[in-house]
Amino acid sequence: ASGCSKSETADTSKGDAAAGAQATQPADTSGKGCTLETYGAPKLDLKNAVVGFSQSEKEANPFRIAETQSIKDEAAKAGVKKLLTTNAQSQLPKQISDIQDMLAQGADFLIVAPLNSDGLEPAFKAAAAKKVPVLTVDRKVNAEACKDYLSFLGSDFVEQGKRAADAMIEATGGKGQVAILLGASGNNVTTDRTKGFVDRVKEKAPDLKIVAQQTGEFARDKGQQVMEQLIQSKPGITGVYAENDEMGLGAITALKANGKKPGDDVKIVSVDGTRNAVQALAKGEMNAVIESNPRFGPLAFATAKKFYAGESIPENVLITDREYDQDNAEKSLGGAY
Amino acid sequence: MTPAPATVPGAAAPAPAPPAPAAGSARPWYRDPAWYQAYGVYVAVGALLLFNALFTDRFLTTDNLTTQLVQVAPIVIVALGMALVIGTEGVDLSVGSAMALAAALLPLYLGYGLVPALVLALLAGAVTGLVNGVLVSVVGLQPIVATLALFVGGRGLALVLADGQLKQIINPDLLSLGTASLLGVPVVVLIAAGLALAVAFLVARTTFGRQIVAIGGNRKAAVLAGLPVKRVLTGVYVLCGTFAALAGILATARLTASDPSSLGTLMELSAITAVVVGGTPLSGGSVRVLGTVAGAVLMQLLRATLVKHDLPDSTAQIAQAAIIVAAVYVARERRSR
Amino acid sequence: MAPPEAATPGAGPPVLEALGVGKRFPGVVALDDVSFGLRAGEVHALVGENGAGKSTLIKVLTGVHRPDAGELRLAGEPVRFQRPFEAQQAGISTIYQEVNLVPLMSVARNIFLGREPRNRLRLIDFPRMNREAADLLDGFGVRVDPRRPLHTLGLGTQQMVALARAVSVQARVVVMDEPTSSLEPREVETLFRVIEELRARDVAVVYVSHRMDELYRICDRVTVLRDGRHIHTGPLEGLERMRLVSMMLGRDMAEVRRDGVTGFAADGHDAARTPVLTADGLTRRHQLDGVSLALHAGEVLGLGGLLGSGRSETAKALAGGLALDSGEVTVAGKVLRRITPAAAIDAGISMLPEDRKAEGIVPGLSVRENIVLAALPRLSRAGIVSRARQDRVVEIFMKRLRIKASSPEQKVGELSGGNQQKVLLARWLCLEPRVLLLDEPTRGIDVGAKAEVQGLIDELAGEGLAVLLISSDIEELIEGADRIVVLRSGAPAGELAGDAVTEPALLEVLADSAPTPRPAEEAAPR
Amino acid sequence: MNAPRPAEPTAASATADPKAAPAPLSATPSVRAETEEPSGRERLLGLVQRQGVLAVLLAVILVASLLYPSFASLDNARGVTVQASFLAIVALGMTLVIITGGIDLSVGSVFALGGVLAAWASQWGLLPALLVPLLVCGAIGLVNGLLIGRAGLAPFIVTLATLLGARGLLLAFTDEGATTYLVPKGSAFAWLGGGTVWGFGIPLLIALALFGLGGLLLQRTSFGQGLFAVGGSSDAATLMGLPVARTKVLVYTLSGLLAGLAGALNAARLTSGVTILGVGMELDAISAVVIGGTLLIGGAGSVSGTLWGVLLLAVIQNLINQIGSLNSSYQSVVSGGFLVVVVVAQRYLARGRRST
Ligand SMILES: Nc1ncnc2c1ncn2[C@@H]1O[C@H](COP(=O)(O)OP(=O)(O)OP(=O)(O)O)[C@@H](O)[C@H]1O
Ligand SMILES: Nc1ncnc2c1ncn2[C@@H]1O[C@H](COP(=O)(O)OP(=O)(O)OP(=O)(O)O)[C@@H](O)[C@H]1O
Ligand SMILES: [Mg+2]
Ligand SMILES: [Mg+2]
Repeated sequence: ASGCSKSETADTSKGDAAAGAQATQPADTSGKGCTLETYGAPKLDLKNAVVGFSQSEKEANPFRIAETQSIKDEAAKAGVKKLLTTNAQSQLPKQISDIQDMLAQGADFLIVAPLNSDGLEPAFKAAAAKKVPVLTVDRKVNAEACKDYLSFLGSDFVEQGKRAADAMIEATGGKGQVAILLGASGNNVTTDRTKGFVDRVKEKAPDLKIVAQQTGEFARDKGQQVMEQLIQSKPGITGVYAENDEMGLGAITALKANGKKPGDDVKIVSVDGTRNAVQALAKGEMNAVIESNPRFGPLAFATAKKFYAGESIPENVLITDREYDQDNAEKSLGGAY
Repeated sequence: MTPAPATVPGAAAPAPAPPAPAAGSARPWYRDPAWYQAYGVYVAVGALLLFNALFTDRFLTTDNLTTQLVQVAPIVIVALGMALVIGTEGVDLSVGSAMALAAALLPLYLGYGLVPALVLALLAGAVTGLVNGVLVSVVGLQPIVATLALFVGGRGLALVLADGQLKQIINPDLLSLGTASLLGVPVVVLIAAGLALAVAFLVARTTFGRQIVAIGGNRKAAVLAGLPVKRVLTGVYVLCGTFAALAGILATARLTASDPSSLGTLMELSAITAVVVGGTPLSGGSVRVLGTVAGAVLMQLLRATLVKHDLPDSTAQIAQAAIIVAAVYVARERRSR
Repeated sequence: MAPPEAATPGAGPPVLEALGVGKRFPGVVALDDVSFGLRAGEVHALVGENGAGKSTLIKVLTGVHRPDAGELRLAGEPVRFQRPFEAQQAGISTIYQEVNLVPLMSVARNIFLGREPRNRLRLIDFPRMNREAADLLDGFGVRVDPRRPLHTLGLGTQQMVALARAVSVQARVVVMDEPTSSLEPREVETLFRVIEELRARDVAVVYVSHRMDELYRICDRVTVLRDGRHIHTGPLEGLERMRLVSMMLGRDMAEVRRDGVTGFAADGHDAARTPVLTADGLTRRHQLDGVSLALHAGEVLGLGGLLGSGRSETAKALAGGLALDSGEVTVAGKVLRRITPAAAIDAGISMLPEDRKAEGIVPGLSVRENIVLAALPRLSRAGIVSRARQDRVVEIFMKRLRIKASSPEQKVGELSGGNQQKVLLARWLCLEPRVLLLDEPTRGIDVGAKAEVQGLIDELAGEGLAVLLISSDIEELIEGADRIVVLRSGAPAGELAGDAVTEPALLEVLADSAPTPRPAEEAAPR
Repeated sequence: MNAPRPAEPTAASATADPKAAPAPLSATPSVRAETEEPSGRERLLGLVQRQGVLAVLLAVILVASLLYPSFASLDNARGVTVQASFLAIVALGMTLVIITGGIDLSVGSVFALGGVLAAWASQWGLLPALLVPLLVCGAIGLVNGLLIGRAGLAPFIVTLATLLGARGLLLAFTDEGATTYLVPKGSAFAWLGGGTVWGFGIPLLIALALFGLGGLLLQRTSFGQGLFAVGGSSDAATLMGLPVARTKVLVYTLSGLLAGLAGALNAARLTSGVTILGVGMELDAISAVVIGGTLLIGGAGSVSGTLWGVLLLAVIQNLINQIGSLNSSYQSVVSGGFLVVVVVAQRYLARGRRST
């Protein structure tokens, strides 16, 4: 089980139906590499291994569903002896217990989608004590790579915010008033996606005024409610940046119900790349969707194989997220999740 | 037998003192605690309206006020059911789950037509209520615990039914439930108002309603007076669950999507707050229907005010806390001592 | 503690004084310019009709209520008690009218709450506490396991526990608000002995009771309140009983004398031949052991027995409030299957419960609603209540029972005890029952109201109702009942009928059935 | 002895009235006498009923150990218990509050706030890291207590407001959640969360010590007796001269302090002030308390029951993970189902006890 896996190289044409796969950013193989030796893990054949996957949030939104499914599929493909899965249901203490439980159940290799960038230290310690490598996906943790955990696979959320800002500037011509529908308060993703967006707007389009930042808690109905309020009190809004697709779609519903044309009267940019959002984009009700690709399975197992094959694994494996716009939405629909 | 009441000592005793005027004291209303207890919540609503009229742009417009009513309608509906439950000295934590269940069922059965789907969704609410009611009245569990089980499990069940997915609703009849208006008043608002009147009538004028209050006031006495305590209790929870399901249906219609993962989260707290701020004591024995509506409106106006002034989440939450405390402090029952 | 020089009881300077005290509640003036002085070593009776303001005065004296006007003086110094705690610190110990202890806590913990004996580590010493509680209660002739939760005891025993608690602090004033209303004669004697001890120790005692003979036996002076106003204070000796009653009622002495004091007529009732209700072998583990009785239309059947003999259980079982292990109840020839309160009501059985606070009134609801509570289905059409029909019923019964409330809309919780009782009676009477079970119907009711209720019982039986009367007041039982069944330990122990219904005869049966002391409370030591 | 009772009435009454002299118990032909000799079976039943949770907990552990060998491992036990100790500390305060007939919904937010404050203050050392959260969280508890005890507001609504308020403070303190304060690695404070003594995590030991103290406080001090009295009947407690308001103020302060302490310890364990913690924790704590046999209406309960309740919740969660690849939605369904089974079982055990 050595060599590059297929999915690794499946950095293919954007847009065809099979194009949901992740691609790594070639530029970013940053940091010193991590090998089996430096990490101090025992050698292992994945086929006889028990692999554990700790999911952070309920599989109740497209991102999490796709993420878990992709890990499960790939585990089956890789033929691991047993895949343990747990779900922390958005509770950090539960994620720590989950990881400990899987270690107690004899997991040899762990894939963790951290709920939060900080606070998983006890879980990592427990894994380290058992010399079980931990691969983190989708959210980066504030810990020492190659010591507390093996490596990070995922997107750069600040970068996503920046790209959303770019798309917003392009859609609005860099002028007007935008509202930000924030994610859940206190969440790293919210913080990063806000920071990237605000910084980039300040830097590139000082005429684009951010007139409201209100939380929609990553939920469609909350996004809709906040938008309804803003339509009344800030009728001058010309752009909405939603930190996930759900809130963006909620905003669309609110705008339509108030006789405004989303995508036209009010430009909408959101992050994620769910099927519903890309469909809305194709209908012209949105202006751009920055992808945040959840299909970590292939990349994660490929990385694991490389690691056990003795190769050096970079600290961060950043993936290139695609960007959907009104032109490519229709044909990219197959790649949305 | 011989002794007629007239010959009994005390017969000539002075007739009962003439009924004192309601407030019972010479104090002007603005210094009478009883007045604040009765009308405090309406004063608070008035004060908040005044504040917004003065300091919030475009607040006193029909559109905006309609938006507030439309947003508060589902909360009012749930709070009405909650008020009945609280009247029996109970509480129902599972209302959010009942909403999610109703929402999850709609798309599954819309294929058979709107009416069957609606009936099924309402039935689901009634069944959750039935489970709660039986646990409370027959098994004798404490309401918080009895309803906690469905609070935890109900949403899970909804997600299982929906396969964890949010589903777009395209049935135009169902959607019109969320958008249609009658004589300029949105249907959702009409439904909530009609329900409020019905519940007010139920509480004031029906046997069932009076029995609710008696059971909440003294359970033992109600049993000995031959009241059908178990039936009434069960009925109250069934009503509460059904109302929650109705709220779930309306919220879904407005959202144009069935979103069991986030629909109605924290609804139990909103509803309880509305009921309590509206002057219904958590210790049971009385139900204030109009107060409950006013309580819900108060919290809605508060949320709207905070969003419209673009206060950050931290400030918004602290402000909400302060206003809740202030409202219940003013309306508190002062013991005469 | 108390000034030692006060040799003659009631002659010393006032220990506790109220001067021109006023207290109003919404809609009621409970106290209006009332002055009251209490001397060391005296037993001071406080009397008046229900709602006269006795309990309110006591609550003002002990810091539960703050007076709207006037002031309190303790040993001559003006005081303002903010809380009962402060009054207790100042040496005023009180037994309130409703037994005010914590039901779920054990007897011993109730007695020593707030002043538990500690061991060397400053932790509560439970063995010692239980021992001391047992000793203390033993002194009152009560033998219970002090570890038993209070609520498993009968009301009478609870009252004795409250007494033990109040007396076991070194207080200079002990206030007793109707302490005897749920005590049996022998325990009343014990109480009187305790009061004598207190008097000997120069403690001042305030004593509230509706039982005239008790006042004359134990009290030195009396203060009469009426409608919240002070009417009279003076020595009890030489005060004619009729005069006292007339002051309480505010009526002519001659009139009172003519009417007599109990409300029962002298002669019996003409009972029907066939019983309306027969109970056969009612049995419930640990509580009832084969109780059988027959109740005829138009008669008052007394149910006698000592505290804890199972009288309340019998009544409750008949009314469906207590599940039976075995036994059969027949009403008008029909056997009742599963007796539930609703089934009993349907069959025409009404029961006035013993503990009106816990099992009777719904304090937050109005007088009107409390009266119609059980009759609601009958006063409504298609589940919608008819206000007019309600008002008619309420009006009739408020008049007939002379319920004293500011209006039918007043909350029952604000009424005086006697009026609450009448409201409950109205609740049951408006169901037009065939069988009326009355469990201590005159407990805590003033002389006037008591006579009224008694008269009413007579009248109802005269109208053909079958009445079961449970009363710890022997006089009431003898005068009111046509026939008396005596229970002992949950089983029938004898029956008196016709001319045999006399006090000596009843006392004899009771004495036979009196295992000393308080058998029922000797719990399994756990 | 601070409660001298008059010796006279006792002595006098015992001698004055021969009738009142106690007769031998056996001479009383009472129906109730039958109850007085519990059989061995009844005694066992009584024990099971008194310790209903413990019985359920042991049963669950037994079944789980048989079904899943990895469940019974020492590692697993260590993990489960340390992780449960934070909830346990919070639930301890909740137990005391619920015994007074109240409820404290603010504990989750206060827990999170305590953690953030501790992490922030840990840069100045161990003492500030403990004192700052205790001060602030104690103050929030004090506010709860004053509003409930002195102003007479309903506990549910007051603590619901402070739930929001404490979360708001937390967000304000962390730039709307953007800032995460870190605990210096290797500091004494970090050791408090991550260290072990004889293989037991320090938080677990602290929790156990606190439960011991809590048990003593509740069962063996006047303050503890006062809690039962206030919960059993607030009116009676007032009339009996207990400082009811002060008791309530103290108990909510205590609950705030314990939640803050738990948050601080948790921050030490996580080595950072995580902002997303504590959501829904109040319900977990309440479940644990109620499962532990404490009555929500107040007046009865025990600290040990709560400990078993917390463990039971932790074990159930662990068990769900052992069962394996359950979808997250099914997990909720299963936990809800478990909850019903446990409380209904508890209820029937307790009912048996009450009716005898
Ligand atoms: N908390 C209260 N709120 C309103 N009214 C009250 C309250 N307490 C007492 N009252 C009223 O004050 C008056 C005096 O009541 P109080 O209890 O002092 O009478 P009492 O003399 O003790 O009567 P009883 O013999 O029945 O116990 C009554 O009219 C009663 O309704
Ligand atoms: N819940 C209970 N648990 C245990 N024992 C109880 C309970 N309720 C009542 N008892 C006991 O049952 C016996 C019968 O009590 P009850 O008071 O009803 O008798 P009674 O003859 O009506 O006397 P009373 O005049 O006190 O009403 C008493 O010994 C009482 O302590
Ligand atoms: Mg009184
Ligand atoms: Mg009785």
